[in-house]
Order: sequence, then structure tokens, then C-alpha cells
Amino acid sequence: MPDANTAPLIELVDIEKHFGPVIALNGVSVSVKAGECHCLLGDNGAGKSTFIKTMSGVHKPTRGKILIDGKEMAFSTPRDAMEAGIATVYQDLAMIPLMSVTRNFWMGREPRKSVGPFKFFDFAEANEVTMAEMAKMGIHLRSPDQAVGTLSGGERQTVAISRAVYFGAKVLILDEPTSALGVRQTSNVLATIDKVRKKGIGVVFITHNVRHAMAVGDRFTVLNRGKTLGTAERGDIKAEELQELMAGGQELAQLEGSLGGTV
Amino acid sequence: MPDANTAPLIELVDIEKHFGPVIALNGVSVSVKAGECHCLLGDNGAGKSTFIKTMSGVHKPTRGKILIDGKEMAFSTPRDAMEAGIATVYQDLAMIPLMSVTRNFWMGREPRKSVGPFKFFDFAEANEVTMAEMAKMGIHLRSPDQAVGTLSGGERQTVAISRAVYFGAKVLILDEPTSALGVRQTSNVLATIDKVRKKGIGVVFITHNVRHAMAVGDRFTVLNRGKTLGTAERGDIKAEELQELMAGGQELAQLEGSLGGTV
Amino acid sequence: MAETQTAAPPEPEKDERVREMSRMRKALIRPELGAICGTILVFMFFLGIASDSGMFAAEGIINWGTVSAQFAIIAVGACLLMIAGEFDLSVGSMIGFSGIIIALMSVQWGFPVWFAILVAFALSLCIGALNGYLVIKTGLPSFIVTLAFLYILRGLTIFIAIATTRKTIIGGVKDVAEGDPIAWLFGGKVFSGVFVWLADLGLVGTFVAGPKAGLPVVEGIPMLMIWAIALIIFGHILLTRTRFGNWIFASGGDAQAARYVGVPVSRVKISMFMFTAFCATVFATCQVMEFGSAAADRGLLKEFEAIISVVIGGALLTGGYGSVIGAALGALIFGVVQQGLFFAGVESSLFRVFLGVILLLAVILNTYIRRMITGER
Amino acid sequence: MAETQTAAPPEPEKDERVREMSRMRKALIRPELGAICGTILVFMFFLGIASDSGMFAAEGIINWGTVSAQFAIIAVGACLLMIAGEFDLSVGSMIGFSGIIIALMSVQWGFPVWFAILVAFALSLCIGALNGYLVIKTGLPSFIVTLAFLYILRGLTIFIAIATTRKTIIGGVKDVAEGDPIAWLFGGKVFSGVFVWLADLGLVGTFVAGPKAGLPVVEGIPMLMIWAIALIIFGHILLTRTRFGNWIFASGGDAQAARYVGVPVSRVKISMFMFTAFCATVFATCQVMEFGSAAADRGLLKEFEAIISVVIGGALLTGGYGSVIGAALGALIFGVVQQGLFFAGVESSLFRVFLGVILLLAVILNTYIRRMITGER
Amino acid sequence: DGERFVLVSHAPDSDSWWNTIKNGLALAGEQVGAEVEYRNPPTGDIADMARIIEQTAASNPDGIITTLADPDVLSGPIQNAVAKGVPVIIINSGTPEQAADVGALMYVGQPEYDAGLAAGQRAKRDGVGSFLCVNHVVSNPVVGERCRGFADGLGVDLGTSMIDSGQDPAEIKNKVKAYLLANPDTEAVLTLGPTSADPTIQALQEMGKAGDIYFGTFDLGTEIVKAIKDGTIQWGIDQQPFLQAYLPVIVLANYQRYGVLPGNNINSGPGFITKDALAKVEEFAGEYR
Ligand SMILES: Nc1ncnc2c1ncn2[C@@H]1O[C@H](COP(=O)(O)OP(=O)(O)OP(=O)(O)O)[C@@H](O)[C@H]1O
Ligand SMILES: Nc1ncnc2c1ncn2[C@@H]1O[C@H](COP(=O)(O)OP(=O)(O)OP(=O)(O)O)[C@@H](O)[C@H]1O
Ligand SMILES: [Mg+2]
Ligand SMILES: [Mg+2]
Repeated sequence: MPDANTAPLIELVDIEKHFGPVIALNGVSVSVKAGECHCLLGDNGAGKSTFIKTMSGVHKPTRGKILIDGKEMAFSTPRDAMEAGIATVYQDLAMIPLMSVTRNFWMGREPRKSVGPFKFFDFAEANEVTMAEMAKMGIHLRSPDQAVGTLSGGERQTVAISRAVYFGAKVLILDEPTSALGVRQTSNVLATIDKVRKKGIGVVFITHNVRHAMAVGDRFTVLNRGKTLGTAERGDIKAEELQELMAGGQELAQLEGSLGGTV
Repeated sequence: MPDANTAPLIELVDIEKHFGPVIALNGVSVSVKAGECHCLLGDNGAGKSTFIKTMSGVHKPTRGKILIDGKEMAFSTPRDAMEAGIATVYQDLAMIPLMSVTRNFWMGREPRKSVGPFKFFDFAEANEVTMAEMAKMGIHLRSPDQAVGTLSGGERQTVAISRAVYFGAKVLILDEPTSALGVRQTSNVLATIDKVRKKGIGVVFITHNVRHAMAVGDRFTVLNRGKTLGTAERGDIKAEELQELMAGGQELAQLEGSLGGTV
Repeated sequence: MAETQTAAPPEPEKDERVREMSRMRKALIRPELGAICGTILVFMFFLGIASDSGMFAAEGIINWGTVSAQFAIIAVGACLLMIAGEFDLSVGSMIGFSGIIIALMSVQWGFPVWFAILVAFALSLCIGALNGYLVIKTGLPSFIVTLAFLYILRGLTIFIAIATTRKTIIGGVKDVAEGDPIAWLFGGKVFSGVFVWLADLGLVGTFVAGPKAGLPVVEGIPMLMIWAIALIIFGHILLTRTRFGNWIFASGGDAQAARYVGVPVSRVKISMFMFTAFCATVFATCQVMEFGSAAADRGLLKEFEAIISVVIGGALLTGGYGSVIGAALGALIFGVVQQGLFFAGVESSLFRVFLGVILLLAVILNTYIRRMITGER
Repeated sequence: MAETQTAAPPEPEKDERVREMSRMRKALIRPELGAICGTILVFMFFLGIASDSGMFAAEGIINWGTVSAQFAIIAVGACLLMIAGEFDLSVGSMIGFSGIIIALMSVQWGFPVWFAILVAFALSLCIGALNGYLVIKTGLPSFIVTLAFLYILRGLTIFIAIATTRKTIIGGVKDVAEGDPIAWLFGGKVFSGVFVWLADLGLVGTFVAGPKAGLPVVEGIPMLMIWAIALIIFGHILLTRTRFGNWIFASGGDAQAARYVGVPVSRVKISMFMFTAFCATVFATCQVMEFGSAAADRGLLKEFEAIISVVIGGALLTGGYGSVIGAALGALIFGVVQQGLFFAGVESSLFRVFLGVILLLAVILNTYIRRMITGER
Repeated sequence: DGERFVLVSHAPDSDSWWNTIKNGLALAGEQVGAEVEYRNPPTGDIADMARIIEQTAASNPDGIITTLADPDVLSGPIQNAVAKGVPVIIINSGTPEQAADVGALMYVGQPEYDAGLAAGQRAKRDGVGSFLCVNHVVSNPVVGERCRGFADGLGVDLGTSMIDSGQDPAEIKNKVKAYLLANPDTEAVLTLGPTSADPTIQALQEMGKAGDIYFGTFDLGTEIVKAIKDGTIQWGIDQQPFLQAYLPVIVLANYQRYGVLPGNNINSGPGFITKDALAKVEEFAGEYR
């Protein structure tokens, strides 16, 4: 499993996270290498979201180490993680619908130009870059002032992803980006992941859908009850095995029988 | 396509729905028979949710007919549709988290007992029935007073479904019930659909996931841009074909190639 | 097993089930718990510092009881409305408006008092319905709509009073209310006999001088209190024991979800706006009948006092959660603190400071309790 | 093709693109559009009915200009805070509090005026920060937290004033402010020369009697207006042209989303609470310096007036959307209507009725405009 | 004929005492054939009142009648109006000296503090040593002066004798009761107007103290007159607000028409209204009295 031909961009070792009496993570280790898509799978409540929130500085791990390029780091805010090159796209929380695409795109990292002693938001540049980056992802905006609320779900995901990529993320984390999307939108997002990966960025992709995972994943880690069940390389594991692993292997046999095939 | 061995429970003919300038549905016809699971598929914005909202009395169709057991009906409120035996479970809106399971289960159809001239909510009966129905679906509640907010997503869906079934729904509509669920929870919901179908209830199941559709569907209708692309019977169509139909057939070939297989 | 040892929950609900709550604890954890604790604390406090001031003698009890009852009347309306997911800033203006209508019609225009009262109720129910209709129809927050009515009603009240009588205070209602068939329902006192009997037993003091010498110091229970108790019982039963109560919770918890399962949300919300207006009018009518006069400035800031009582009582400002008993206890706390400070001889302008602090502490406590109950995060 | 003919949108955004908006229309559709229309209507109305009353002479303009400037000062603070997703009901009490602090320290305790002003600003910024901290820390709605402070601050103000001076009004600030290095910043008048010149040209009337005979009736532009304009410009630039402005929008639009991309939401919100307190203190200081006295009842209900201005100006009560220019126009409408009704000789109690109606119409219009812009449903 | 006179008060919209002023104003306007207007700050904020005076001056009236509730705030705008050539008469609050300072033609009224002081002195003569002052507008700076004057007249410290009663009648009533229960040796009650007097009357009646406790009040109203009649209230201080509005209009009209002006200020009060000679007062209480 530990394939040492490239050093991991980020490595999380034995992460534990407790919320009061609840132990959400109980020793999870995952590493992401440049240019790979690492899929994180697992049941509802397995701790996937908690894990990536730890990775992106939202939660502080109760125990465990985060290594970036081999150096140990501690994030106290999402900003720290962003500065270390970790960008995260949350399913519902990616964008603010009432704000324009440009404002959303640059949110938190607005470009500034100085006028005398003051620094202003540089809209000219911001708009230009936004339009260009959107075009690269195949989205043609009416205008950069357009409110994000007028975009479709898939488009919003794409804006969020291209934002992350543009800001030089070394690791891009996507939490269930495809769950509400139609087939075409899903294909778009998966294609985007593929593009991003080819740029040498490490991607962490969370999904419940084994097909989606198999389509773009290079490695697969399954979480269960806050623990790693194991990590497999692409080709070492089949969709059916992965599926079984995700569901914890129990009780499914009979369902599968009556329903036919993987769900 | 029109298979006449059983009369449809509900038939929607040539439904059109306009929202101001937006034409969300432009002539959609679907029928549901007893004991079948009719899957509704289609891209984001194809009009699936609008269609089922028309079916369940939330929207009034701009044009078109709704026939129940062959008789034309017009619903002006969701209540009318419920009384006609049509129950709907919405993905996010199924339950009210701050309320107890019993209160949620009976919401809108509270059982009452008379005390003198007054009628009161009959909690004794309500609690008993709720616990029993939940147990039938394999969910063991701590107490019927438990707030729904403390249940998992899959459990909430199951409560909503069992509620619908309990109230003698003849047609059960499920809007993307599985999109946020893990494999095990999904299997549970699909198994529940299967159970419900076997009781002779007609199920309308909306999903973006072809696998999920194939697992339980008897017929498949694909919507695109507010129109029916066609209805197919189980066995007449393969997952790949369905997938292609959903995405409108375009541009996908090259994606598929690079990503491998159906998503 | 490792899982049980580490208590790592595979699914949250399983985990919840592990920590079985004791019956006792379960019975205690309810929306009004904060208010119950608050009430106990407040009473202990005043028993400690003001017990020899007459605060807990019959007369003192009627004193803070009446004030609390007043708060409770509007708090019940505000509570149900808040649980239904809306709130009403026009309560205070409505009080002024209804009062002036009654006084104007009966004293100025010579209608019988019962008719004036009925008209006031009819009018205020209409305004409540209009409030609700606008909120539902425009989808605007009720804050804005009812803020507009706060101004509109107050302006109209003053304008009508001045335009018709050249006064903003209209007196003389008592004279015209003499012998009226329903006026006593709002202004009278009941159970006078009981107090005479208690006085005979020496449990209630008697007047020692003046024209009333020998009579008990407490004449009877004012109808205001009866109304308060009746409304609390009605509200509590409506909310917790009826179908409609379930709809109130549902409308406030998630209007869309409720609508989709067939709850007539608009009707529920509009009725609650009307009920709030009804309570405000009960308040106004009791006041007019008790004091015999109406003034255009009555009810100023009462909307906040109602909201504060409700919130102290554990209801959620955003709707879907709360209890009438809690609101009533909130009103009790409010009344006891306000009057208690007088009994205790504290500088009265500090009352507002106390009130603000109590409000803050109460909501923080309530939030904590609510999270325990609902698993909210 | 069939699709284009029927205009059935395959994806919503494509459909949007079909209806390309004209440049003109696009430039017009902005948050403050409603307020712009409102302003034009209001001015047309008063030009029609009160043009001969002196309302549009220099003196009249300064009059409603000053009143509008007053509203604008607190509206700017309330606007930015509201866009950041919170609101503050303690503005009015803060005005009373700051004023009393300044008067008390300078007149009663003999500190220099500049020091008193600095202390008032420091105190109010602390209270603003405390408001914000409590809202962020407890996660309670700002309605509740600031309602508590509405009571606490007002109570403290009255208490402090009475406890130290036995009065709720403290005068004599003008005398001690004589020659103070910063007092003129709040109470002075500027551009007096311009008005003398205008008076010489006969464009502005002159005093005819008393010691001021011969001087123009308008002495100069009060600093209050300068402050209002400065704050509006500052607020507008901050909101629309800076990084921090983007953060304000983001914090109000979706605090969680903003937090996750690294926007320091807590800091933004707390600063906005502080800015609101700052604006309230500017208001109070200008008032104290202009009139020379502070009273405990200053600023009553000003919080509502600020919120109304902001909402008329097109901001969304729930945050994430709005404009400072809109709020300033809202304040202008408010001021012009209030003073204009006096000029037009309308019964003053009807002012509130007008205000309520204007508020309702404005928000309905604004909602419609907002939906057009943001595609919200 | 057709002059325009504006009366600006410091009272909030709903203060009922000012109705008498309004009525006196209207009556005088009718009698002399002048146009009269009444204006006030809606919340009783004196800073807002200053704006209203400025606005009034801007509208070029033929005369302004206003109160001097807070000379600090109001003297500027009033002086400007005077300087503009608008004759101003000060009524109600303020003192004759202050009125002269701002350049007003004359002063009609009864200084609040002095009235309180006179009342206090009278009460002291009647043997009162402690009191309760029921202030229904504690945040208003003008009315509270009466309590201060009363305390000084009695020669006692104001201390906690002044309570913030709020404006709700039930609250006022119960607060008075609570105070008297907690401080049973209170010898006198002073109320500052009908808003606080009416519920206080009831409170005393219900406590059986009506007639026993020394009770004085400012300003008349229907209920107050009744209470004076039945002996609950010893005296009411009537500053005859009617005159405060009526006389200035007459004076201003004649000043504008014929240039005549009385040579002195007019003291409209304080007049102590007692049980004797109540008939007229009773008939017009709250309207013209
Ligand atoms: N802030 C929190 N406080 C307490 N418990 C929490 C918190 N956040 C998450 N948990 C708990 O931690 C566990 C893991 O939750 P998490 O959201 O990480 O699961 P997940 O794998 O993302 O599930 P899903 O597939 O449903 O998104 C759950 O039991 C959840 O209830
Ligand atoms: N209330 C409404 N007003 C205006 N347009 C609407 C409304 N509801 C839906 N639409 C539009 O109708 C079209 C169909 O929407 P609908 O929600 O039915 O799609 P869907 O197939 O359910 O998509 P998804 O898979 O994303 O749930 C979309 O273009 C949508 O923007
Ligand atoms: Mg998750
Ligand atoms: Mg849908």
C-alpha cells in the first residue's frame, strides 16, 4: 500500500477527533500525492467530513499529526490551511448565492491595488481573471457581476473548483460534490477533477457513489466508524469489493440478491 | 409502451407548467400502476421536481390532465392530493428536526380522540402506532418523543416513507431520497421501496443514479428540458442506454472514454 | 469490542441510545426548564431580601400577580405566534388602538359598551389577519411588516383620538360601563367572599381606618388574572394536546415541509397573528375597564416585553420550539422582578438593567437546554 | 428548434442568457433602485404641495438636510452591520448613554471635553465589541442580545444620571467646550463664508433683528452633515471597493461558507458591531456639542429609524445584500418626509402612518428588484 | 388676519396634558382669525424639538410659541428665529429670565422647578416629612424637575423617593402599591400628571389609604378633579395650560396687527386647585382646564 515512488504532498497520521463524548475519528491515516485522486469512501457518519475538516483547518485534531511536504504543521484556521495549499470545496457551502461570481471567486483572497496609502479591491483584474478561468472550465458567464444564485448546481461546483485551482492549491478536497448533480453535470465535475489531477494537484474526493469513485480515483480509502478500513490502489480492487467494504460487509447479501447488482 | 394489463393508479397527461416566462414542463405524460416502481430520471433542471410537485398538488398544472383511477381530478393543495392517496417524500423537507418522531409521523393527519365536545391529539395511540411502524421498518426508537434531529439521514427518509405507507398512500413519490446517503442507508431505502412496492403501492422514484434506478425500477421515464424522452420497461433497456438518454446523448462519449464506464 | 470501549459511534443515533437518560432527567429536560429554574431563583432571591416588605403577604402577592398576569396575557399570544415562526412588533400599538376604539365608541359616540368591545375585537382581529396576510403573501419577514404596523397603528390611534375628541386620553368609561352585560368580564373582581372569609380567619389583613375599615385588604381576584390563567391553559392545551398545536409547531419548524404534508401553514400563521391581536385586545379591554380610561400612548414597548417573556420562557426566536407554560413563567419572572425591586427598595431605574441581564442569562441557559433535547448543534 | 421556440430552459442559466438585458436596464437594476425611485417620488410630492412653505429655501434645505444627515449617520452603521448579517437594537440606548457620559465627565467631573469624548468613544466601542462577542460566542440571534443591551444601557444611563446629578438632563457642555481642540469637529459649522457670499448675492435670506442682524440665516453647513457625508463615502467605499467589503457581504450571505474559505467572519461581525456603536457615538457627540446638553431620553427608538432607513434603502434584513448609498437615500426619504409633513402642515400624528406605509411599499418594491438581480425565488 | 402662528411643544405625541394647550391654541386662532399649528417631537426628544423650531423658522411664520424645556438645546434655534425677525413667546417650561435671554417677547407659564418648590413648601406647612414622587416619564428631563423642586421645598433629599413608574396604568398602580407596602411610613404622594395620577388614585383607594395620605398632583384631568372632590387629592397644581396657548396667540396677533405688547410676563400658575370651587374645572377638565 505505501507506494514510495513520489513523496506525499500531505500526510495525516493517526488523526483522532473527539466532540465532547462523541469520538468522530479514532486514528485515521491518509496521504495524498501530487497528481493523484484519492477517494474517501464510507457510510453516513463514518467521519469523512470530520476528517477533511481537520485537514482543512476547520477542526483541530484531538490527537495526531499533519505533515505537509514532510514537515509537521498545525492549522488553527481555514486560512492557515489555505496558505499551506489546501483548498476545500464543500457541497452546499461552496458559494454565496447573493454575491456575484467575481466576488465569490475571490472571496477571502481579494486582489488589491494601491491608490496612495489605501488598498482597494482590484475589480478590473478580478473580473478578467474570473472570466478567463471560468472559460477554461467551459463556463461562459453572461457577466462577472452575475449573481451565483443564477447558476446551476454543477456550475457552482465548477466555480468553486476552479477558484481553488487558480489559487494554487496543491491539494484539492471535494466533499460530495456530485451527490445532487445530474449525469451530465456529474460528468463535468469528474472531468474537471481529471483536468485538475493532470496539473499535478492532489485531489481528495469524497463520494458515496462507487462508480464515481472508480471513474476518477487512483487510490481508495474506506472509513468506518471513525477508523480506516484500509487503502487500495486503482486496479487492486473491484467496484463490488469496494462497495462491500463501504457497507461494512454485513446484511447486504440478501438485499443485493433481491435488488440485483451494486447500488 | 402502454402496457394495459393493469389500469394505472394515476395518469398524468400532457402536463405543462409555466413559471412566468420559464416553461418548466412542456407536455409530460406519465402513468403509475399498482405495485410498480416508476423511475423518473433526467438532468438537473429537466423538470422532475416540478413534475412531481404538480402530481402532489403543490403546483397547479398550466395545462394537462390528472386522472386518478381513470377519473379526472384537480388538486388545489397538497392535502387534496394526500386525500386522493398520493404521498410525497422530499429529500430535504421530509421531516422537521426540532419536533418529535411522533409529531412528525402524524403531521397533518393527527389522530384525535373526543373528550366531551373537544377533540384532542390522541398521543397514546399516536405513540404506539409510531413505535410499531418504525419497528416494522427496522428502526428502533429510544422513545417516540425523540427529536427527529437526532436521527440519521437514512432513518429520516425511512420515517417519512413509513408515514406515507401507513396513511394508505396508493402512490408514493420519492424525490432523490438517496442522494446524500451512504451505501448501507441507500440499500435500506431501496429495500424499503421494494417492500412498499410489494404491498401493491405504486412508487415514483426520482434519482440521478442509474444504478439505483436499475435496482428497483420497473419502468423508466427520462425527462429532458421539460419533455418526456420516452418510457422504457425493465429489461428493455440497459443501464448504459439509460445513462446516455439522461445526459441527452451529447458530448459524453469523450468523457466516458477518459473516465471509463458509466458514472 | 473496541467500538463499545472507545464509544466511537457508528451512527449517531446508536450512540445516543447508549447514554440512556434516567426517567428523572428526561422529565426535567423540557423547554420550560430554564424558566422553572429562573422562577425558583427569582423567588428565592426576593424571599431572601424582601420577605419582610409585605411582598409575600396577600396584598403583595396580588400586586405582583396582577403585573405578571398582564405580561402573561400578551406573552401567550406572542408565544404561540413565535412558535409558529413569526413575531409581532405591533402588539403595543394594538393595545393603544383597541383601547381608544372602545373608549371612543362607548363614551364619545354613545354606543353600548358591549358593542364597543365587540367592535374593538373585530377590528383588531382584522388587523391581525391583515398582518398575517401581508407576511404570507409578500414573503417579507414579519419584523418589517409588523414594524410598519407598529407605526401605522400608533399614528392612527393618536390621530383618531385627537381628531374626534381633542384629547389623547378618554375617560369616563366606568360610568357608561355600569351594568353592562360583558364589561365586568374584563374589569371586575371575583372571589371576594373568599377573601372576606380569609380575613375573618386572620390570614389576610383588614383595613383599619377609612371608609373600608374592617374589609379585607384584598378585595378579590381581578379578572385580569382569570383571563391570564384562562389564556395560559387554553394556549397550553392548544399547543400540546391538539392537532392544531402540532400544526403550529410544524409551521414554525419548517413551513415548506409542513405545507408539503398538507398542513395549512398560511391558515395557521394567520390565525396566530389574529390570536396575538386577540390577546392584545384582551389586555387593552381589561385595562380600559379597570381604569375607566383609554389613552393613545398605552402599550408602548409592550411588544418587546411580550417577546422577552416568551424568550425567557425557552421559545426559539426562529420558531418551531417553545412552550406556553414557559412563556407564562417568563411573564411571572418579569413581573416579580419588576415589582420585587420596589419591595426591595432598589433604585427603580436599575430595573431595566436587571431585565437585560436576566434576558441574556435566560436565553443562554435555554439554548444549552434545547441543544440537549434536540441534538441540535 | 423546438426548444428555442418554446423557451423551455434545459438549464436555468442558459435561459437567463437568452433574455440578454440591455445595458441601460442592467445599470438601473441595483439594490438602491427602489430608494432612488422613492427619493424622486418624495421630492416631487413635496415640491408639489409644499414648495411655497420655505421647504426648498436655503434654510429649509439645511433643516431637512440636517435631520436626514442625523438618520444617515446611524443608518450607515446599521447598514453595514445588517449586510454583515446582524442587527443592533441598542443603537438608540447607545446614543443616550454616550451623550450622558460626555456631559457627565466634562461638566460634572471637570475633565476636558476632548477627553470625555474619547472616553465615550472608547466605552461605546467596547460595548459594541461586547455585543458582537456575545452574538458570536453564544450563537444567539442578535435581536435578543442587543435587545438586552437596549434595556441595560438605557437603564444605566438613567441610573448614572440620576445617581450623580439627580437630574436626567445635564447641561452646560457648551461652556466647558469653549476652545476645546476637538469639540468643534462635532458641533461646529463650516463654509460660513460661502453663505455670507450667497447672502450678499441675495440668494440666502439674512437675519433682520438682534445681534445677528445682517448675517445670513444659514450660518454654515453643520458638522453633522459633514460627518454624514464622510461616513456615507467611507461606508460605500469600504463596502464596494475593498477586500473588507467583500468579507462583509460574505459574512452576511453565508457565514459558514465564508469561514471555510478563510474569511475571518467573527472579526468582521464584531468590527461591524463596533462600527455601529461608533456611528451612534458620533450621533450623540454631535448632538451634545451642538445643543450643549445631554439627556437620558435621547435616541429613543432611533434603532428602528436606522433599520427602517436601511431597509427602505434596499438591504436585506437577513444579511448579505444591500448598499450604503441606498441606506443614505433611505435616511434622506425619512428626513424629508418627516420634516416635509411639518412644512406641508399635515397633522403630525399622521407622520407615523405615512412612515409605515412607505416602509411597506419600499420593501415590497425592493424585494421585487432583488429577485430580478439575484434570480432568487 | 390670516397670520400663521406655530406652537412647538416638547411633549411626546400622546401626552394628554397638551390637549388643553392644543384646544386653547385652536380656540384663540379661531377667535382672532389666525392660522395656528401645533407641533411636537413624536418621542419627546428635545433634540428633535430643536429641529422642529428650525424648520418652523424656515417656513417663515408670523410668530412662534414654544417651550424652553432645555435652554441649552433650544436657545440656539430660538435665537435664530428671533434674529430672523420672527416674534417668539416662551410658554410653560423655562423661566422669565431665560425667556428674556433668548430674546423672546415674553414668558407665559409656570417654571417647573418653582412650581414643585411651591408645592413642597405648601406640603411642608401641612406637616409632611416624606414623600413618593410617581414619575411616569423618568427619562424626560422637564417633568422630573417638579419632583426635585418638591423635595427641596420639603427640605428632604430626593433619594429614592422618585420612582420610574412607566406609562402602563396597571404597572403604575402596582408600583405605587408596592412602594407603599414596602415603605408604609410614606406621608405624601406627588404625581406629575393625569397619566400617573389616575392609577395612583385607584391604588390608594384599593389600599384604603385614599384620604389618609397626603396627595398632591400636577395638571388636571377628569379623574383628578373627581378625586379632589372626594378628598383623595388635597390639591392639584393647575398652571392653566389653556392660558399658555391662548394668551400668546392673542398677544402675537395684536402685536403683529397693532404693535401692542403687554409690559410684563404672565404667570399662568401655579394655582392650587382644592375642593372648593371646582364646578368650572370639573366641566372642562382635560379640555380647557
Ligand atoms: N460538531 C460536532 N459535534 C458533535 N458531533 C459531531 C460534530 N460533527 C460531526 N459529529 C459526529 O461525528 C460523526 C462523523 O460525522 P461526519 O459528518 O464526519 O460523517 P460523514 O462521514 O461525513 O457522513 P456523511 O456521509 O453523512 O456526510 C457523526 O457521528 C457525527 O454525528
Ligand atoms: N418556482 C419556480 N419559479 C420559476 N422557475 C422554476 C420554479 N421551480 C422550478 N423552476 C425552473 O423549472 C425548471 C425545472 O426545475 P426542477 O426543479 O423541476 O428540475 P429537476 O429536474 O428537479 O432538477 P434537479 O435534478 O436539479 O432536482 C428549472 O429551470 C427551474 O429553474
Ligand atoms: Mg459528510
Ligand atoms: Mg429536483
